[in-house]
Amino acid sequence: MNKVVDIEKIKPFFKDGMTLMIGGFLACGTPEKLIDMLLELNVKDLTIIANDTSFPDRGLGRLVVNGQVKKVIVSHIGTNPETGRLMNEGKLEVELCPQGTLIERIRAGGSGLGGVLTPTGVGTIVEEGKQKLTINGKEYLLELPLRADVALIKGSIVDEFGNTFYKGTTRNFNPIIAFAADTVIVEAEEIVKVGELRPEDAMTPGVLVDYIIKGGEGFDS
Amino acid sequence: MNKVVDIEKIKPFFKDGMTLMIGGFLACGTPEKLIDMLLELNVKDLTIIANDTSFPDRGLGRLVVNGQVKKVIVSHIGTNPETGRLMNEGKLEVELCPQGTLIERIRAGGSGLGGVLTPTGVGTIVEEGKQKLTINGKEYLLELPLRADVALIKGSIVDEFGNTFYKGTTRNFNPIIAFAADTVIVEAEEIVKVGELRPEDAMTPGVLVDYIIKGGEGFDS
Amino acid sequence: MIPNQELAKEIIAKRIAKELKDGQLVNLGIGLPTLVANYVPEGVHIIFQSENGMVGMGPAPEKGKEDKNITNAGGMPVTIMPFGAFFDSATSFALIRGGHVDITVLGALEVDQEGNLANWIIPGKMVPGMGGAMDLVVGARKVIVAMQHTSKGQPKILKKCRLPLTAKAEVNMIVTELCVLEVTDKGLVLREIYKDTTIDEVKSLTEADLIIPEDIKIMDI
Amino acid sequence: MIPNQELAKEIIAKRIAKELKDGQLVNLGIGLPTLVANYVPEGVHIIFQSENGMVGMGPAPEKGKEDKNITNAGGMPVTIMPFGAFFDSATSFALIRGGHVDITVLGALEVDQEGNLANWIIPGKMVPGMGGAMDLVVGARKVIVAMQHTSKGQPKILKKCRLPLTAKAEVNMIVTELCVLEVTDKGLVLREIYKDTTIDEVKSLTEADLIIPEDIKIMDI
Repeated sequence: MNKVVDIEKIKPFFKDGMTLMIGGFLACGTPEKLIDMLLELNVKDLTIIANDTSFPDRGLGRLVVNGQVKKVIVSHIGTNPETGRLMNEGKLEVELCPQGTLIERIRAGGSGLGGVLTPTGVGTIVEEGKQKLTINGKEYLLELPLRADVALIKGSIVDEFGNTFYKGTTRNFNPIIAFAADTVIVEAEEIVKVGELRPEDAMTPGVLVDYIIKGGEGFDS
Repeated sequence: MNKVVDIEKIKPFFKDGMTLMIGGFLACGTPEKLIDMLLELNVKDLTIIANDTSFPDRGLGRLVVNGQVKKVIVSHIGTNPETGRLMNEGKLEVELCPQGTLIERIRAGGSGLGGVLTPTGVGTIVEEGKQKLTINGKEYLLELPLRADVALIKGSIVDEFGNTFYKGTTRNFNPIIAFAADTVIVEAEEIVKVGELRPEDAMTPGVLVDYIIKGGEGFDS
Repeated sequence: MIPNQELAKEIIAKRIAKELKDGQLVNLGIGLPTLVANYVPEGVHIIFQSENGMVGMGPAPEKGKEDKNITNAGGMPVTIMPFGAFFDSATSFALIRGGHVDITVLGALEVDQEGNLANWIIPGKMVPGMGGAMDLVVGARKVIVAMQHTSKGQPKILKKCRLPLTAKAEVNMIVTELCVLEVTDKGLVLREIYKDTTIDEVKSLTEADLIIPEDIKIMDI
Repeated sequence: MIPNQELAKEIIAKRIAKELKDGQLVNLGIGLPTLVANYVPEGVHIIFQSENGMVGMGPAPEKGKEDKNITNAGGMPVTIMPFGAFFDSATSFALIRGGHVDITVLGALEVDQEGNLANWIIPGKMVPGMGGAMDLVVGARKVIVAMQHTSKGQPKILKKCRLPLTAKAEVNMIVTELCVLEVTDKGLVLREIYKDTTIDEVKSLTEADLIIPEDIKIMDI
C-alpha cells in the first residue's frame, strides 16, 4: 500500500474545466510543486476552492496570473491584485465566502451533511439567494456543501500509506479538503515509512489519500 | 496560568438538575475519578449527554445505577441493563440519537452553528418532530445544537495550561464536548509542564479548559 | 436449513469476506459481522474502521497485552495496524457519513425487499439504541446485511419491515447461510444458494418476493 | 484632531490594550489592531488567536529565525508561545463562531450608531473579501472597532453605514484617537475623550448621533 508515485503518474488526472480544492493559507501549507505542475500542464477553466488567492508569485495565485482559472470560491483576494483585475475585467468569477462558512461548507461536502446553519453573514449581502431559518429566535443562513474533483494537499510528514502530519499553521484547510474530493493528492515535504508516525499524528488518515508525491521543503527552499 | 486544582476546588460547581457532557465510548476515555466525585456528591436529576451509558460498574453508567440521572441523550444504552430498566419504569428519560448525529449536534453547539442537515434517520422514527429539508433532491433532517453546563473530559497527557493529548481511542467525544460547555474540567492521566507537549499535540487547546484534576491511570489501575 | 449455528455463521462470514476488495475501508458491526475479518482472502488487504475512532484496526491483542487506550466499538481491547490512525468521533462519522467507508456489514432483526433495514429496537422489549448503525447504513457505499436466514424458524426477510427502521432503502446485499440476495430497483434477486439447500427451501423460508434469475450460482465459500 | 497618524494609532492601540483582561483569548485584525499587542499592561497575560490556526501566537521572530511553517493570518512569520496550540481552519472557526474568543479588534471603513460594521468591500473599487472578519464579528463575545476617527476629514462613524455590511449590530465599542464610544440599545454613548480634544470637536467629526453622559472621562492611555 505504498502510494508514493512519480509526478508523471498523476498528470493525466488534470483536465480543463475541473474543480480543485487546494490547501494553504496565504501560501503557507500550499503544495507548490503541484502548482508548478498545473502551470506546466496549463489546464484551463479551472474552478478553485481555497482560502484565498495568495500572491501573484506564490501559491495558487500563480494559476490566476497564468489565466488558468475560470472561477474561485475563496474568502479573500486582497493579497493578489491580479485576481481583482481579472474579476473587474469579467475574466474571472469570484465567489467570496466568509472563511468560517467556507471551511464548514467544505467540511459538510466531505462528511455527507446537506448543509449547516450559520449566523455569519446574516444582515449582509452574503445572505443573498440563501435560505434563512430561525432557530430559537435567532436567524441563520443555510450554507450548502462544496466538493471537488481533486484535492491538492501539502503535508509536512507523510508516511507511504498517506497518513499526514502538518507542522504549525500549514494545517489550515488541508485536512478538511482531504474529505471533500474524489481524488486526493498529497505533496509531502518528508516521506517516512509506514509505522514511523504515531497513529495519533495522522491528522489526515491515509485511507483518504490516493497519491503521494515528493515535494520540496517549502517555497523558499 | 496553572489550572491544576485539587478536586475539592471543583465540587461546588455541581448542582442538582444540571446538564453534563461526559467523554468516553463504553468507558474508554471516561474520567472515572470525576464520576467517583459525582457519586460522592450525590447530585441528582442530572441530564447527561454522552455516547452511551457504558456499564453498570464502569464509566458514567454508575451514575445511572445510583439514581442520579433524570435524562440521558445518548446513542446506545444496550450495555447497561439498568438504563433500560429505569427507562421502562418511567424513572429515566432516554433520548436516543444516532451517533454521528449526536456528535454533530454537540459540535454545532460548541461552534456557534444553528444546526446541521443530515441524511441519517430519514425515513425512520428519528425524524419525528424534526424539520425536513430537501437539498438537490435529497432529503435531510435538521438536527439542532446541544450544549451543557459542564463538560467532563479524560485526557492522557495534559499540560498545566490544559492542552490535552488523547491516546488511542480515548479521544472519541472528548475534544468535541470541550467546545460545548460553559465550564470544562479535564481529568488528566498524566500532567506535564507547559512546553512539554508540541503545539500540534494539543488536540484540545488549553484555552478551552477551566480546571485540571489529576486522575488515575484508567479504571483498572 | 443449516441447524448448526456455528456452521451457519461461518458460511455467512466466509461468503461476505469474498466481497471485500483489496484496499477497501470496511466497518464490521458487532457480533456475527466481526467474524468476517477471520476469512479475508490471502493477498487482500482490508482496512477496518471502528466508529469509536480508528482506521486500521487490527486483531484482538494477546492475553496480557491489552492496551486500555485501544478499544473497538464494542468496548473490547483491540490493536492498531502500523498504517492506522486514531481520531475523534466527529472525524469518524465524517468518514462514515461522507461516503469514505466502502462497505459496512451489519446484522439485522428484519430486512425487506425494498432494502429497508431494522436492527436497533424492538419496542417495549429491547431498546439498545442505534449507536452508529444509522449513519453507517446511510453513509457506506455498500451495505451488506449478515444474518441467519430465520429467527426460530420465522422469516426475517420480509415484504415490508414491521419493526422501526434503521434506514430506508439503503441495503445492497443480504447474505444468510442459505443464500445471497441482491437488492435491486425491481426487488430482491436470488444470486446464490448454499450447496445444501434448494431454491424452494429458500423461498419457503423467505416472506419477501424473490426474483429468480436463470443463472443462480452455488455460494462460493 | 490628531494630525500625526503615528500618534493617532498609538493612542488607539494603547487605549484598547487596557480593555484586555488577564487570561482572555483575543483576535487582533491585520494593520492597526495588531499594534494593540505592543501595549498589553504588565502582568496581564493575553492569549492571541490567529484564525489561520493557532492560539498562543507570540511576537514576530528575530530576523533569520523565521519558521516558514508558522505564519499569522496576514501570511507573515510569527512565533508560538509554549502554551499555544495549532489546529485546522474548521477548529479555528469553531473557536471563533462558538463564542470562545473573548475580544476581537478590527479596523473599519464605516461603523454606525446601531453597531453595524462595514470593513470588507468598497464596491467597484476595493474588493479584498471578508476573510474571517464576518465570523469574528458575529462570534467574538466583544467586538472592538479600532480606527482613526475620520478618513481624509470625512466622518466614518455614521448614522447608518452606506457600504455593504460585515455584520449587523455586532459592534460593542469604538475606539478612535479622539474618543471611546460604547454601542448601547439606545445608541452611541460617548464614554471618554482624548485629553487634547473637546466634546464639540468629537461631535463635529462624527455623523452619528452621540449620547453625552455627565461623567465623560479623559481617555486613560
